[in-house]
Amino acid sequence: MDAKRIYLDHAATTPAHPDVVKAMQPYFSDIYGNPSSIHSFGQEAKAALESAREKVVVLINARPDEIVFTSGGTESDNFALTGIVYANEKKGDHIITSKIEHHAVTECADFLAKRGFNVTYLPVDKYGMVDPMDVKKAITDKTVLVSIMHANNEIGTIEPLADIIKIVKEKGVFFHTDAVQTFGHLPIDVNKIKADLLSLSGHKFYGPKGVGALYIRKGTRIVPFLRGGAQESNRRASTENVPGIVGMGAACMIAQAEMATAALRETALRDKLIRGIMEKIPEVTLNGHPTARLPNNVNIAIKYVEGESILLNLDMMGIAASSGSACTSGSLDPSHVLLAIGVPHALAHGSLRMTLGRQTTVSDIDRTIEVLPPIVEKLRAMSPLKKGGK
Amino acid sequence: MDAKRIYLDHAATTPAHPDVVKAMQPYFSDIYGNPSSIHSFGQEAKAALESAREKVVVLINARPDEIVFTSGGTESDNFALTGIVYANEKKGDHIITSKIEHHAVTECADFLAKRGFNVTYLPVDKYGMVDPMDVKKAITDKTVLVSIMHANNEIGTIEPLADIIKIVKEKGVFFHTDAVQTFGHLPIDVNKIKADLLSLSGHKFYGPKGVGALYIRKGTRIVPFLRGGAQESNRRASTENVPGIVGMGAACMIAQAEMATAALRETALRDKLIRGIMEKIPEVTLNGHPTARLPNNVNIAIKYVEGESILLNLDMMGIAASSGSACTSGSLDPSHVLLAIGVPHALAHGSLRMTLGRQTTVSDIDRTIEVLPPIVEKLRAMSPLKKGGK
Amino acid sequence: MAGPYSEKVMDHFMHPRNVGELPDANGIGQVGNPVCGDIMKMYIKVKDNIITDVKFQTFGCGAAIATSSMATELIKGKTLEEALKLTNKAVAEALDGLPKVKMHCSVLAEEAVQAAIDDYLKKTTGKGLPGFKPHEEPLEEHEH
Amino acid sequence: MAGPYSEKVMDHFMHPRNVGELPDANGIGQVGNPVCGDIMKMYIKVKDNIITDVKFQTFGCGAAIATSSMATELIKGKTLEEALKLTNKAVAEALDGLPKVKMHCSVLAEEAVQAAIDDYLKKTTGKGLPGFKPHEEPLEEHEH
Ligand SMILES: Cc1ncc(COP(=O)(O)O)c(C=O)c1O
Ligand SMILES: Cc1ncc(COP(=O)(O)O)c(C=O)c1O
Repeated sequence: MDAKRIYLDHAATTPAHPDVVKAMQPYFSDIYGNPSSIHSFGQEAKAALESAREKVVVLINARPDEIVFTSGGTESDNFALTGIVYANEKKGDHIITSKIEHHAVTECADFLAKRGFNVTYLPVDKYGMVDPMDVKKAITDKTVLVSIMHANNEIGTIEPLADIIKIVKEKGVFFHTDAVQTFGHLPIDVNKIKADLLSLSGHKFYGPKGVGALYIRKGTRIVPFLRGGAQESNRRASTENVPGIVGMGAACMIAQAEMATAALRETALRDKLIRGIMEKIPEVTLNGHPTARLPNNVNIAIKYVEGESILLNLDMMGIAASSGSACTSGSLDPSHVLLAIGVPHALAHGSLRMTLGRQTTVSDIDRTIEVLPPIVEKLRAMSPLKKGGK
Repeated sequence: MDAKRIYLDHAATTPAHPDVVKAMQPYFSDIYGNPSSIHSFGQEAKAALESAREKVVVLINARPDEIVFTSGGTESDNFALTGIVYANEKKGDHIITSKIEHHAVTECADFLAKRGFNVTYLPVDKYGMVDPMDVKKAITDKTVLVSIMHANNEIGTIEPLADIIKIVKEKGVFFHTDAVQTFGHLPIDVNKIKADLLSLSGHKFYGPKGVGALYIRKGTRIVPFLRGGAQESNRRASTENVPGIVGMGAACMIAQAEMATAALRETALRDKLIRGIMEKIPEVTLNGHPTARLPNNVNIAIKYVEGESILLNLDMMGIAASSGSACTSGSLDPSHVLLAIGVPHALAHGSLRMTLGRQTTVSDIDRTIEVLPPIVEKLRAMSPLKKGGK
Repeated sequence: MAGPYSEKVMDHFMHPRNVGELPDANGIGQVGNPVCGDIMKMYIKVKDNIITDVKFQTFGCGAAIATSSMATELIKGKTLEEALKLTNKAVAEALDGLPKVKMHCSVLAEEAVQAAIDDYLKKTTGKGLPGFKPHEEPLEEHEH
Repeated sequence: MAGPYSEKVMDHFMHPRNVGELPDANGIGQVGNPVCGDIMKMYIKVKDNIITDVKFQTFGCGAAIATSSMATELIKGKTLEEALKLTNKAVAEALDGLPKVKMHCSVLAEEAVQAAIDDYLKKTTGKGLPGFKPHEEPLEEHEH
């Protein structure tokens, strides 16, 4: 309807890169074999699978046999948690994670807690940072896994992973990180930081939806999450999503080439947007860390107004944003992440996330800075919370 | 290399129909929103999702809110079993299934058995049929779920579901069926047969790989398998694979239109292939039921020779077949299904599955009947098992 | 846009009727709280048992704003008895329906009307609306 | 075809050397069983401590047939001592490698050679190969 719509919700999902879509095409109807099949149709598909695996490892300095393909970030997270916990039941029953993890981690941890395991949810500071010393204090001789995300999907805060893992590995405990928001966006070296498990999801870095992977350090015993056939070296059953996996492989190649430049470009746009909003709208605050922050993440608390009503107004103007994690829309609770960093309820409800991407332009940012203030003004005028609101 | 390759492994996977691939295209880079997002990008994607859901239900006479999209048949099976069992722990701890289920059911049942649940594996007769009376006898007041597949993926036997379910529902127990090999191929009416849960997988009926669904009868309490966001009405977390789901929806439409004719056509080709082999090759027997059989399934035991060596020879001649379930290749054990119907080990190792499809022609069948006998003869000549083998 | 809301909801959300404060209101009610994310404040001017004017202020989602707006339209010019008969279902229906997860907003709108009438009755008769108790009490009070 | 097997394996599988029975064999060994899905029968003709002729019959997968074939080539014309030095690794290497799950086939081939020599020694000296015991005993015996 409008001239050009502006998509500022790249943390929710990204469009697949045209080269990704192109790479997938042959694998739907031409090279369609089941990679487990011994015949040529199957072996062609298997070759494509293994080639994609080699593309994934480049981004994190892993080995191909350390990658298990999954259906997305959620499965990778669920797999990591349950797989390590079930494989180490004799060793212990304690998991440590944080209060700001994605629901794919917290809901799974809650489930394990219901089934007799013990879970510690570490607090974070006002920027959303986990304190490595808190991790140290929480580890007991029953701890089998620590899971801390690489960067938060709502407020963009990047966690001090290297410091945390150093402590965790000194205690001989497994470490998992949900890198769904950073894989393909920030450099990661699993051997340098010494992570044992790492989750990633294709659609967050311009790959297809419905495909992801779990990095599992060589030698790590893990109980499969999906059970059935012998695929993925007996670690993940189900016929492989060959086109999706090939697409994700292509997305890895593109990310590897573009990551550094994109991060610089998006950081500049991000800071321009933050500055613009701060200047134009009174009584707003930035949620998350000012600098240890995803290059594309803007999250602001806007006093006196509620998030969805801002979103709907922005949407009418052709701008797509989010008021928290897209996954939890439909829920009435304010974001658990914002509450964990101490944002009061009303402000948590009034928080707006804008996440930029490869296609975001300066003029998109300019337009957003122009469009948002009158929307906020209009909503504040009808807010009973605003003193002297009119 | 050869003129035309012949694909006779449709039970392992099918090529996506060109219309399926076409239907998916807009959802990679154009309509790429996250269906959970409130903005127009998200709502467009959501509309596509719901439209696909309506296409799925047509094939089984269900309601849209009874369908949960998954990553494939394995996840649907795992979800059904664990979801019902965990939701009914207070009621009981006993599951009944059969000895010829797909590994996606048996491996999951084995896992539950390890975690304290009780599993009964019902035997089958020499055709692979479950006796409804055996189900009746096995049900105790602790039984919460009976899971019997609709048709077997290896030997093609179609189970007497209606009779089994009648007994199961009289006892007030939940019934799940793995319909991965029949959905889109045979008519199914969940309300007529009264199944509570039904698994299906896109790539088995000319849809894409990496997407499936679980039918869950309205009102059935189930614990989610993938935990995280609130997608699929809180029943399955993870960003939906929108293009895959749209593709599967398109495949449903095509299946609905073509199912009846295809089944007739494939049955004729199937019987021609069986007859041809029986006439041309001595000492072969048909595995599975002669008539209560998937329209596209041929499974024959060939004495004195081993399956993989037949497959490799067929493959060199451009014919793709399978020696059992593709999922279990890599394993050295002979098929659990063939052992369950009483096929001796050597014969189980020497079984050949050929599964036809929409593109299979009469001349494909003729060529197979021509190519197979000399291969068997050659292999028998080098077999130490063949009496007077030369 | 095939959004979560009907056209009518979007119309009332984008162009809410009767927004603002009512300086000469003789009944003011507030319901909801910041924890649930919706706060509605309803101002009514009652004369001879008739609601001659009404305004609202709402902090909340699209449905909260639209149901407030619709509720004001539905009670304006009505007697108190008629206004008290307004149900949340009627508000939702007048908006061509609401998503299931948003039905609580229509409940808030119904209660906001009742709270305003309760306040008017207390002020004028010293006794509030018999049995009136909104689902959730406001956590904080703001002057207007 | 980028199959599971090397070109050399496929060559020996499609065109196995020394297939068949050896009517004048003076050593015959059979290893494997139908449960595991591989049975190898090896016939050798020994003259003056030299394997002058060798043939095999194999029921089994591609790797089983290829390793049998390669093993016959590697021992033909060799002394018994040389033939006994044949390791499964040597067979696999001569085939440019085998998939990990198929390495057991090369073990079978090594053992088939040993079984045939064991039989020859028993027949000629009354005493078999010292310490020879294949991993798996044949479950059934077929006449030839
Ligand atoms: C940090 C994080 N973890 C996990 C997920 C789940 O990924 P997916 O939706 O691909 O399952 C997401 C996004 O939804 C995420 O942002
Ligand atoms: C009967 C049956 N159930 C389950 C599955 C698993 O389906 P998927 O590979 O899509 O996970 C298959 C096929 O592999 C099957 O044939």
